[in-house]
Parts: sequence; C-alpha cells; structure tokens
Amino acid sequence: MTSWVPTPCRVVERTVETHDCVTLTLRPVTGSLPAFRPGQFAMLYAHGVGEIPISVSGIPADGTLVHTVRAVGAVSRALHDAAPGTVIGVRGPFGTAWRLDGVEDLLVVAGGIGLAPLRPVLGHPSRRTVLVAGARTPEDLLYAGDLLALSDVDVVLTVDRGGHDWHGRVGFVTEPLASIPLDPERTTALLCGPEPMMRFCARTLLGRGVPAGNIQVSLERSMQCGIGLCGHCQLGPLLVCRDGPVTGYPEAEPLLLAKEL
Amino acid sequence: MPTIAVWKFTSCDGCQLTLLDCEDELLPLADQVHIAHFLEVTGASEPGPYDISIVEGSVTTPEEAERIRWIREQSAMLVVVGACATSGGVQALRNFADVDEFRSIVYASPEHISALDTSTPISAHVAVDHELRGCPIDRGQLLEVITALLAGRAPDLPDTSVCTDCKRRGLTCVMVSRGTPCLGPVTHAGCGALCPAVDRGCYGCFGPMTRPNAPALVPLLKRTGMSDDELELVFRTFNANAEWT
Amino acid sequence: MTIGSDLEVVDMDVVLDLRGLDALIRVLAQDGRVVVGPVLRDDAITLAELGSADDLPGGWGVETGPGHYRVRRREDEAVFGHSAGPQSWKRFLHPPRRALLSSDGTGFHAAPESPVSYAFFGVRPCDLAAITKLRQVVGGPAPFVVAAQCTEPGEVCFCSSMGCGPGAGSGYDIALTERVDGDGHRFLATSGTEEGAAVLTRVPSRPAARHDVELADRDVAAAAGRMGRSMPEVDLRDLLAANRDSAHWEAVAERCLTCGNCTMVCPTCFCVSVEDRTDLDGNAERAQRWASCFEIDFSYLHGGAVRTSGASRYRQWMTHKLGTWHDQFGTSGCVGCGRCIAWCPAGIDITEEAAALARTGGGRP
Amino acid sequence: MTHRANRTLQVAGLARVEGEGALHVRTTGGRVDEVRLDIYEPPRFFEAFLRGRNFREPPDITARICGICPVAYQMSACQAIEDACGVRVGGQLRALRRLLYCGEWISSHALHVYLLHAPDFLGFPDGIALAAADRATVERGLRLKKAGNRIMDLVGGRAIHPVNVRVGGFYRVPAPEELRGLTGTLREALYDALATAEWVAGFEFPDLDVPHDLLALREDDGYPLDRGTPHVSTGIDFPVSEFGDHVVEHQVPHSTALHARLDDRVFLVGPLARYSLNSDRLSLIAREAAAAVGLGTVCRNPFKSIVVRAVEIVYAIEEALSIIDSYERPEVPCVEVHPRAGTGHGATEAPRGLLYHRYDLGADGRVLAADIVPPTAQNQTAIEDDVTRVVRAHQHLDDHALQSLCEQTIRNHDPCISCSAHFLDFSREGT
Ligand SMILES: Cc1cc2nc3c(=O)[nH]c(=O)nc-3n(C[C@H](O)[C@H](O)[C@H](O)COP(=O)(O)OP(=O)(O)OC[C@H]3O[C@@H](n4cnc5c(N)ncnc54)[C@H](O)[C@@H]3O)c2cc1C
Ligand code: SF4
Ligand code: SF4
Ligand code: SF4
Repeated sequence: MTSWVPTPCRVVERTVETHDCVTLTLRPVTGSLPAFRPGQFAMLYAHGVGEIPISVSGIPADGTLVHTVRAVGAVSRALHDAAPGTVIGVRGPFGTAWRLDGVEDLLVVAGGIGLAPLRPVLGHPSRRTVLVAGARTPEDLLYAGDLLALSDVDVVLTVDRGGHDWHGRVGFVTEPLASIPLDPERTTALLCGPEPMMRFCARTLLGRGVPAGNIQVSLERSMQCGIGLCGHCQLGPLLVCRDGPVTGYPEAEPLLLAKEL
Repeated sequence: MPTIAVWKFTSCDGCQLTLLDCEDELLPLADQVHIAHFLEVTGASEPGPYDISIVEGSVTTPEEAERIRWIREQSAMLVVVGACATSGGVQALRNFADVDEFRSIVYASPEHISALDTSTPISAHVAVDHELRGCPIDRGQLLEVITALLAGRAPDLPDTSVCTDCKRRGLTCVMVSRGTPCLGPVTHAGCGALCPAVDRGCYGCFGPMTRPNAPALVPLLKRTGMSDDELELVFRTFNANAEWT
Repeated sequence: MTIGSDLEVVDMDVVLDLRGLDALIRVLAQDGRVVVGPVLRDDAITLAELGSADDLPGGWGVETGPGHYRVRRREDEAVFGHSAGPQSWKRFLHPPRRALLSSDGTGFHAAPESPVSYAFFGVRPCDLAAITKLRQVVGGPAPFVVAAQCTEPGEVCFCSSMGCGPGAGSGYDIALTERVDGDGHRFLATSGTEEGAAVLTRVPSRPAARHDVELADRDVAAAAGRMGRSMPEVDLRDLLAANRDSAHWEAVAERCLTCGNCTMVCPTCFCVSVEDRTDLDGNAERAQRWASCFEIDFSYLHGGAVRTSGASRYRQWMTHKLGTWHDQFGTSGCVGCGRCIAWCPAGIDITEEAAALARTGGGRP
Repeated sequence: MTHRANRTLQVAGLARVEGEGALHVRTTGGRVDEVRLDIYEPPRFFEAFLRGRNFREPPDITARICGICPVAYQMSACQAIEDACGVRVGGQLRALRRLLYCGEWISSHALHVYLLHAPDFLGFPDGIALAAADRATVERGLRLKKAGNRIMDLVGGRAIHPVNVRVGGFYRVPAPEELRGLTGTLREALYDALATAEWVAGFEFPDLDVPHDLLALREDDGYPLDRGTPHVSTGIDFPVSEFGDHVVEHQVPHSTALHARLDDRVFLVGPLARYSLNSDRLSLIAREAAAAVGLGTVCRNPFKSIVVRAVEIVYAIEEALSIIDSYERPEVPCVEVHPRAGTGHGATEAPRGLLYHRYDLGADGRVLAADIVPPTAQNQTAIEDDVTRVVRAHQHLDDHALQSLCEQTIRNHDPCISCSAHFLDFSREGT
C-alpha cells in the first residue's frame, strides 16, 4: 500500500502563467524522486482536498519537478493556490512518455493546458521543431514569452478570440496545420489537447500524408490512483494511467471515435 | 471564523435536528465556526453576509420565495438539505391536487390560509451549491459537507444507487432473495441502505439518482406484487415532485 | 505462510468425516487464522467467520435464476451443496472500504496493514479462479485456501465454459470433494501445497481409497454437464471489440437499472474510488471504497461524465469483464460464477447478452 | 419607560422551539389585553393528502409532520390503524415499540433540557454559550441525547423518521444480543440522567401555579407512553375513541390558529399533566429521583416542567433497561393486519404530550379521512394563559426582561410548532 503514499515535496517557486494557470517548482522535502520523462505525469496531492494527475511541464536537472496547473475545480484550485513553502504530496512518475527516439522533424500541437506536458520536448537543438499552440484568448496562452524566445522552434500561436492588441492568428489549431510546410515522411507529430481537437488535427495531418504511426496523442481519463488499481481511467483496452497517456494514433483513433467509451 | 447560518422553510425540522444529532461533533464544530443564525438553537441572530447557509425546507408561501432570494444574496455557499429543500418534500403532494380543497379539509375558514399552490425545491428559486438528499438527511453526509467546505474540498456525495451502498454493507438483496419490492436501484445513495438493513425495501426517501431507469424497475416491482395503485403512491411520497423518470 | 498456488503438488488424499471437517476448521483457527466460510444468514448463504463445522449451512441448498435467489432445504445434510451466494471472497481480499493514508499537511502516513491472516473455507472452483484474478490486480497477502470442488452447479452457473470449474484448478492449499450417500457424509481431501498437507496430518482422517477418488472425479465431471448456462463458444475478446457500436447495447440499456449490483457482487470487479475526509482539527485521511462503472460519476472528467447513457455503462462493464480484461491482464475477468445474473434485480444475463451479440455478428464496422 | 402602562411586546422569531412562531402581547393600563402565540409555520396539509393513501402509509407519512418526535406520530398512527382493523399488538412487539419510544423521550427531552430550556434559567442565550461556560455539563446532555438516539437507530433503523416501524409491528426485530449491546450505554446514561435531575432542580423557578385541567393517558402497567386511557385531573376518564367529543378544536376570532378546549375548559397536556396524573406509576429509581429533587406527587408550576422532564428521562432509561433485560425475539416481526372499513383511534404520549390520531378506512384499505391532534395544538390556549399570568405578575420588569420571561414561559411547554398539521396564523398586529 506504500504505493499510495506520496512523497512530501515543497513548493519552491510559483510562477503565475495566466489568470488561472501557475507553474509550480517542487522539491522533495527529503531524498529524491525517480526521474520523469516528458509526457509522464505525477499524482499531486493537496492536503485534505484531494489528488489529481498533473503532467510534468519541465524537467530541470537539479532534482526539482515542474508542473503547470490550471485551476478548474477543488483540487486543481488548491494546487494553484499553493504558496511557496507549502507541502504537496507527489507520486510518480506514472504513464508512458512521448516517444522521441529517432525523431527527425518534430511537430508539436497543443491546445490550452495541453501545452504543459509538451513543453519538455521543446527546444531540443538537434531537431527541427514546429510548435502550433492554441488557446481561447491571448491571455490564456501559456508560456507565450518563453516560447517566442526559443531559438530552435518555429512557433505558431493562434487564439479562438483575439483582442485589440493581438496581431497573431485567430482560429483553430487545425488551420495552420493545413498550411505549414512539412515533410510528411520525416515528421513526428505530438498532440495534446481536448479530444476533438486531437482528432481534427490528426485527420488534417493524415490528409497531408503524415503516417498514422508517426502521430502520438496524450489521452485523458479520470484517474484516482495512477497505478492501475482504481479502474477509472479505462478507455477500451487501455488503462490510461499505465498504457497511456501517450498513445500512438493508430491505437487511439478507434477509441476516440467511439461514443462515450 | 467562518459563519454558518441555518434557515428553515416549510419542513418538519428533522434535517436541522440532524445537525444537533451530531452529538460528538457539535461542540468541536461550534469551536470552529460562528453560528450566525439558527433559530432552533439560539435567539441570537446576526445580519449577513454568511460564509455557509444551510437551508431546510421547501418554498410554499410568497414570503418564503422572497426570503430565499435574500438568503442567497447573503451567502457565499448555499447548501440545501433534505427532500423538502431538494425536491419539495412530502408537502409537494399538493402539486398534484387542488390546494383549495386541501385547505378546506384542514381549516374551517380556509380563506385565511395563504399558501402557494405548489411546494417547490430551493433550486427552483435560486442557484444552490450543494444538495443533500434524504428525508431526513444523513448525519454523516451533513458532516461531510461541512468539513469539506471548511477544508476547501469538494464534498463526497456519490450520485449513485442505494444498491451500491447495500452491497458495500454486505446486505442480502431483499428484492432478489425475498421478492420484496425495493426502490434502491433508482434511488440516490446516501442513507447507507437503511431499509434493506431492516429487511424492508427502499421507499425512495433520498429521491431519484441521476438518470434513474424507473421504467425498467416498474415491471420488477409489479412482479414482486405491487399493484398499480401502490406503484403510483410509492413514487409519489417524500420526493413526489422529483424526476423519477 | 506459503502462497496458495501450484508450488508443489503433494499427493496424499485422505477422507474426512464431519468430525474431521470440524477439526480442520479448528486447526486452521488455532494457527491464528480467521477462518471464513459459508453460513446461512438473512435468507441467503453468505460468508462469515466460522467457529466450527456447525456454522456451515448443513442441509441448505439454493435455487437461483436471473434476478432470483432462494435458499431451500436439501434432502441431505451437505454443507457445500449450494452455488455462489451474494457475497464473494473479494470482501476480505479487497474490502468495501479501506483506509489508505493519513496526512497532517506535512507528512503522509500509510494506513496500517490489516494484521488478519485468513483461511478461506469452502471456496468453490469459480471463486478460486476469481481469487487468483483479483489478487493479480490488487495484490495483498495470500489466504490459506480450502477449496470445495463443485458437484452441484446452479441454474446461473457457467464456470465450465469459462474454464474455471467445476474442478478446482490451481491455487488451493486443500481441496475437498463432498459426498453424502449410503456410506455416510464425507469429504475427500487433497492437498495442493506442503502447508495444506501439513495441516491435513493434524486432523482425524482415513486414507483415501481409489474408489473415493473415482467417485469424486465422477461427481465433478458430472457437474460440468449440469451447468445452468454457458458462454457462446466464440472469442469473446474479439466479439466485444467488434461490437463497440452494436445497436444491442441500447436494447440492454432498456432493461439495465444502472444500479451497479452486478459489479458489486462480481468476485473480480476491483474498481475503487478514493475518498478524502478531513476532521475539524486539520487532519486528513484518504480511503478507497468499492466503485462501480455503473456509477455516473465513475467516468467524471472536469465538465461532466464521459459515460452518461446506460448503454455506454453496460457496454463498459461487459466489455471489460469479457474482453478488455484480456488486454489489460492477459486473462478473462469472468469466471462464470453467475452472481451478476442472480443478483441483477432485472435478471440481465451476461451469457444471454454475449449470445445475442454473437448472433448479430460483428456489429457495425 | 419600563413601567409604562400601555405596551406591546413582539417576539418575531421565537428561538429554541421546534418550528417557527411569534409572540404578541398587548397591555393597556396594567391590564393584559391580548396574548397571542402566532404560528407562522406554513401549512403542510397532511390530513388532506393522507386521503386516498394506503392504510400502511400513515406511520411513515405522519412521521414527517415532526422531525423531533417522529416516533410519537408513528406510534399513534399504528395504533389508530390497528384499532380500525381490529388488531392489538402485544407482547414483545409492544415492548419493542415502548423501547423505541423510550429512545425518543430520552433524546427529545435531553435536547430540550440542555440545549433549549436550561440556558433560560442560567442566563445564557443558548446551549452553545452555556457549553462555553460549562462544557462538561452540556457534554453530559449530549451523551444522554446520543443514548436515546442509539436506541432509535437500533430499533427504528434511524433516529429521525425511523424506517423499521410498520402497522402491525416492525420489518425486522433485533436479536437479543443486539439490544444487550445498548445496556452499557444506558447504565451510564442513567447516572447522567440522575445528575441531570439534580442539576435542574437547583435552578430558580418563578412562581406560577396553573389551574388548568390536566390531560394525560393513564394505564395499568407503568407510566404512560405508547398507550393508555385519557384521564383528566377533574377525575374523569374517557376512551380514546371519545377523544373528539371531549377535545374540541375551534378557531378564535383574532387568529386563524386552531385552539382546543377540553370539555370547554382550558387544559394542558405534556410532562406536567403526565406526571401529576401518573407519578404513582413511575419506576423505582425515577420515583426516588423525583422525591430527591423535591417534586411532590403533583406539579403545577410549568417552569418546573424541566425537572419533570429530567425525571422522565430517568424513567425512560430505566424502562428501556428493563425491556432489554426481559426481551426475547418475537417469532414474527409483525402481526398481520388486514384492512377493513371502519374508524380507528390512537393516542400515545409524545414527549410534549398526548398525540391523537383518527383514521377512517375504506374496505380496500384506503384512508378516507384523517384527523391528527398534536400536543402543541392542545396546549396553545394554556400557553397563552400562562403568558398572560406571567405578564400580569411581572409588570415591573423592563421590556427586555419581560420578553425573555415570556419566551421562557413558552419554552416551558417545549412547543413543537412544526407539528403544524393544524395551525397557522399569518395575521399579526403591526405595532
Ligand atoms: C494524464 C493527465 C495529465 C494531466 N495533466 C495536467 C496538467 O499538466 N495540468 C493541468 O492543469 N491539468 C492536467 N490534467 C487535468 C487535471 O487532472 C484535471 O483538471 C483535474 O483532475 C481536475 O480536478 P479538480 O478536482 O480540480 O476538478 P473537478 O472538476 O472538481 O474534478 C473532480 C475530480 O474528478 C476527477 N477529474 C476531473 N477532471 C479530470 C481530468 N481531466 N483528468 C483526470 N481526472 C479528472 C479528479 O479525480 C478530480 O479530483 C491532466 C489529466 C490527466 C489525466
Ligand atoms: S435490497 Fe434494494 S437496495 Fe439493496 S441491492 Fe436489492 S434492490 Fe438494491
Ligand atoms: S433505503 Fe431508501 S427509503 Fe430507506 S432510508 Fe434509504 S433512501 Fe430512504
Ligand atoms: S446489469 Fe443488472 S445489476 Fe448490473 S447495473 Fe444493470 S441492472 Fe444493475
């Protein structure tokens, strides 16, 4: 049962990203946690409130963990509000990671908070990376300043609704996908966002000749344990906490197409 | 200290009493919160705003319809408790009848009695944050809501059948093993399966769970010997006004 | 304690009479185990702690059917002459509620492990298989298992078509086969582990004659032919995978109450929800409780539940049980005990529904 | 100002009573013109919607008239329906009913004594403030209350609106071992109850000696609880079936609230009446406790009802222990009751006094008509009369003190306004 017991970690830094998102840097109060890989997640426990799955949004080399949390309900709100010094419980790493071995051109497509689990794959100097990120409004764009500063990444930002001082794109992330230059055979696409978004994006990419096997998605289901015991995260044959969240599109597509699966 | 106010609308007081029935927790709770209004317990009544308002009872008079709007404005969190507050309660039987006739049965001079023609749940008048089902509510669930709100977590109030609790308790299903009609399969959990524990079929005092499949239960109830009349009555008692189908 | 598995088969069959059976219960208890077995309680044969063989439901049988269960007097005094009841061993291996940890805000402490070591007495072969499947998922210490081979399947049983009975496969310490006839009331006892063999040496018995063994084998073999039901002989995993969009789910949903009884009585259904509790002093506790995929909040994601329709919830349960369990754990999740059929108030029959799917073929593409 | 001759006292929301009510007092030149206990609890029309219901339903439905004394409603309803059907429940089933009722008495009385009434005598606004000053005492009260609730949980399946009560008996009867599990708690509770009697007897009681007729049940084998014959302090008895001939409800001109009179006289039900007519029926320890705190055989000072309640708690615990002690599980959990056309009457002693039910049944078992007379409805005239006397005797007090005393006078009767089957009044003098 020790697998249920979190490691106490202290919030050492809290960065406000948007009106409802913060990035927390956590350091184990004592000892260390096993290394996380991009795409994996932790179960973060807010004392007395609850525990939820949150991806790693950064993997510093100093043994800290970085997570970006969007406040949507009680637990995520409590984590969002955790001031530096607060102790948070961490279990993990859990789940599958983005498969990056042998990747030539990397296309990263993120919707909203979906950018968080993808941030750790950005900025790898040895490969060409294109990032297409969407958000509801310019104010909801995560890490916007940092992203534009990344030298090795072509960044395309788009929002559902712009404002006076927004000069970028307005529309869904699928639109730039239809037109950005890419070499389909060489491209590996990583998608994370709402299910319909991932489906539409994958369709667009398939239409452009990207092989289905080159597309990876990050799935989301209710998770209460992270260790294949609670059963909530089932999506057809998958236990998403164990067999996901990162899944090849050929495997995921039929599951995403089934109603209420 | 967070302030709590307890309000009564048309009801039997049983749900409020549930708070006083938390004998072991009552005084510790009183140390942690400030009771700003609770007429059954104290004459001291303070003006709003209140952090948590707990509302018992249904709306059956024009004055009550006014008062609930005021309470909503004054309360950060509105928790409505019991079948009266969540579905209109047993007094909602008037919704299916001629209220003038009801008045004349009870009162010699019915013209003095100012009551609305319907008994309606609080949610028909204002937005509510949490609903506690039951006639009466369950003590454990009441404490759960209060402690959850104090801790800032979401209260754990499973929206599922009485059967799930019945089974967790290890009770033997009275419907399957004795042919006793039971509303457990369509009734909202929360009581801890009290009736099956005393060899009785559930009579639905917690009201329907979300998406109850009552049409599938009806033939089973008939098979266990319920007449059409009884079937009508059993869904029209303590949560008569709720959506059973 | 050794794990009740197929470590080593010790061939040393003996025959016990009721006195021997009673002694067996007492020996297991003397060694510090809580002995749990079938008892007659609340008009059903349920599971409870046994003090002696007198606690067993001697002379009681059951009559089962879809949505139907009644205890009935038997003509003999058999103690294991009943098929699966409302409870399963899951209750002990994976209790309905279990504390996980406590938190004071800075430190997290695992809840103490239960110190109880169980001896399960009279485990039917279907349940023996279920114990193995359940433990594969939830782990925990192995119980000492006294199996009772099935010589009397019920109307809703189909373990033989799931390959889980009526003979006890692996996983027992001792297997009993009961027989009541003109030669008396007796139990052929076979040990499955060294520990089982050692225990058997401590109870009064006589060596088994070839005749005893033959009778037992015959009774068990006959039971295989008397199952009330069977699963269609198709690859169930493929069948369910192919029927994700079948219109048949709607037909079941009309009858299904989404009450969750089937999952709760199932000896392998393991899903749990985690509950957070806080007290007024700022301490928090986390616990798990049995959950059901029929609960509407089971699939809750921020914004709403994924599976709201009854059809999608029934599909989830049956597909998991018979199909995707293979993908997740390399085996079927169903052992054919028939509990979900008997204890479904609506009498929905998983074998019937599987047959209906098989009849309609692979469903829509 | 405080001694002014003409004044109006208005208590808009009576606290520490069950349900919602108000008090209105008007005096002119030292004369008390008007005292009105207003009930603004909205009507719930129980008697109306009981019509057409199945004869098995009133125990569950009428329980919902009052969350404080649901067992009383269930017991009176069962008795009335059984009476209509020609069934009498006796033996261990009756004993279990009595046990359940003891639970309600203990719990309801403990609630009233500690949380609602004692603060009046000790000058606290409420039981919570009392606990802040004397936690151990309030904890004792809560312990007592919990002991009562444990009986109801076990026998009734739930403390508020028990699920295990039915016409003819119960759904499930407990095994003797289950009941014996309560013995330890109840033995401790007995000490708490005796301490309670001693504690409340030490309060200061304003003088008041009410001349009303007293009405309570009386029976041969013990203090009245679950049955008995109505008995009046004037010496008359009448069968329960004649209740309606003696206790007549009527509307008073200034109010729509129904008031009741007994043979056209003001009367009182409840602990004072019960005790004064039955003190000889108390069990041993309760009788000793009554003597020890100086309660005579008759008590006519409503302020002392708190002492009577404490003695009744002692009685209920003793009675519960004795029932548990001689309990054997009945063969069947309930006797069969078949409907038949006719009328049935039932009366039991709710914690607040006699509670009467009458049902007219059709041959098919449908309720044709129902009549429910709760104790608070019967006491309303007496309560107003008490307040009149108190105001007259304490004209010298300032408004605040007089108002508090009036409220305390009302709380003497633990009025249960939620038992609103009958009464209601929206009209209030606006001064
Ligand atoms: C693998 C994975 C990675 C995630 N990574 C991130 C991340 O990096 N940043 C981030 O902000 N969010 C992430 N989420 C989503 C996040 O877990 C939910 O927003 C969160 O669970 C909501 O919980 P709540 O209590 O605040 O809200 P509520 O809506 O009140 O949820 C109540 C409960 O339902 C369950 N639940 C609700 N929504 C979800 C959900 N989307 N996924 C799983 N369980 C849910 C949880 O048990 C939760 O406690 C991730 C989800 C998954 C499955
Ligand atoms: S007794 Fe009722 S609540 Fe319990 S499982 Fe059966 S049908 Fe459901
Ligand atoms: S089982 Fe049903 S009727 Fe009985 S208490 Fe629970 S919800 Fe109410
Ligand atoms: S299959 Fe039967 S037991 Fe299972 S949820 Fe449906 S109705 Fe309930």
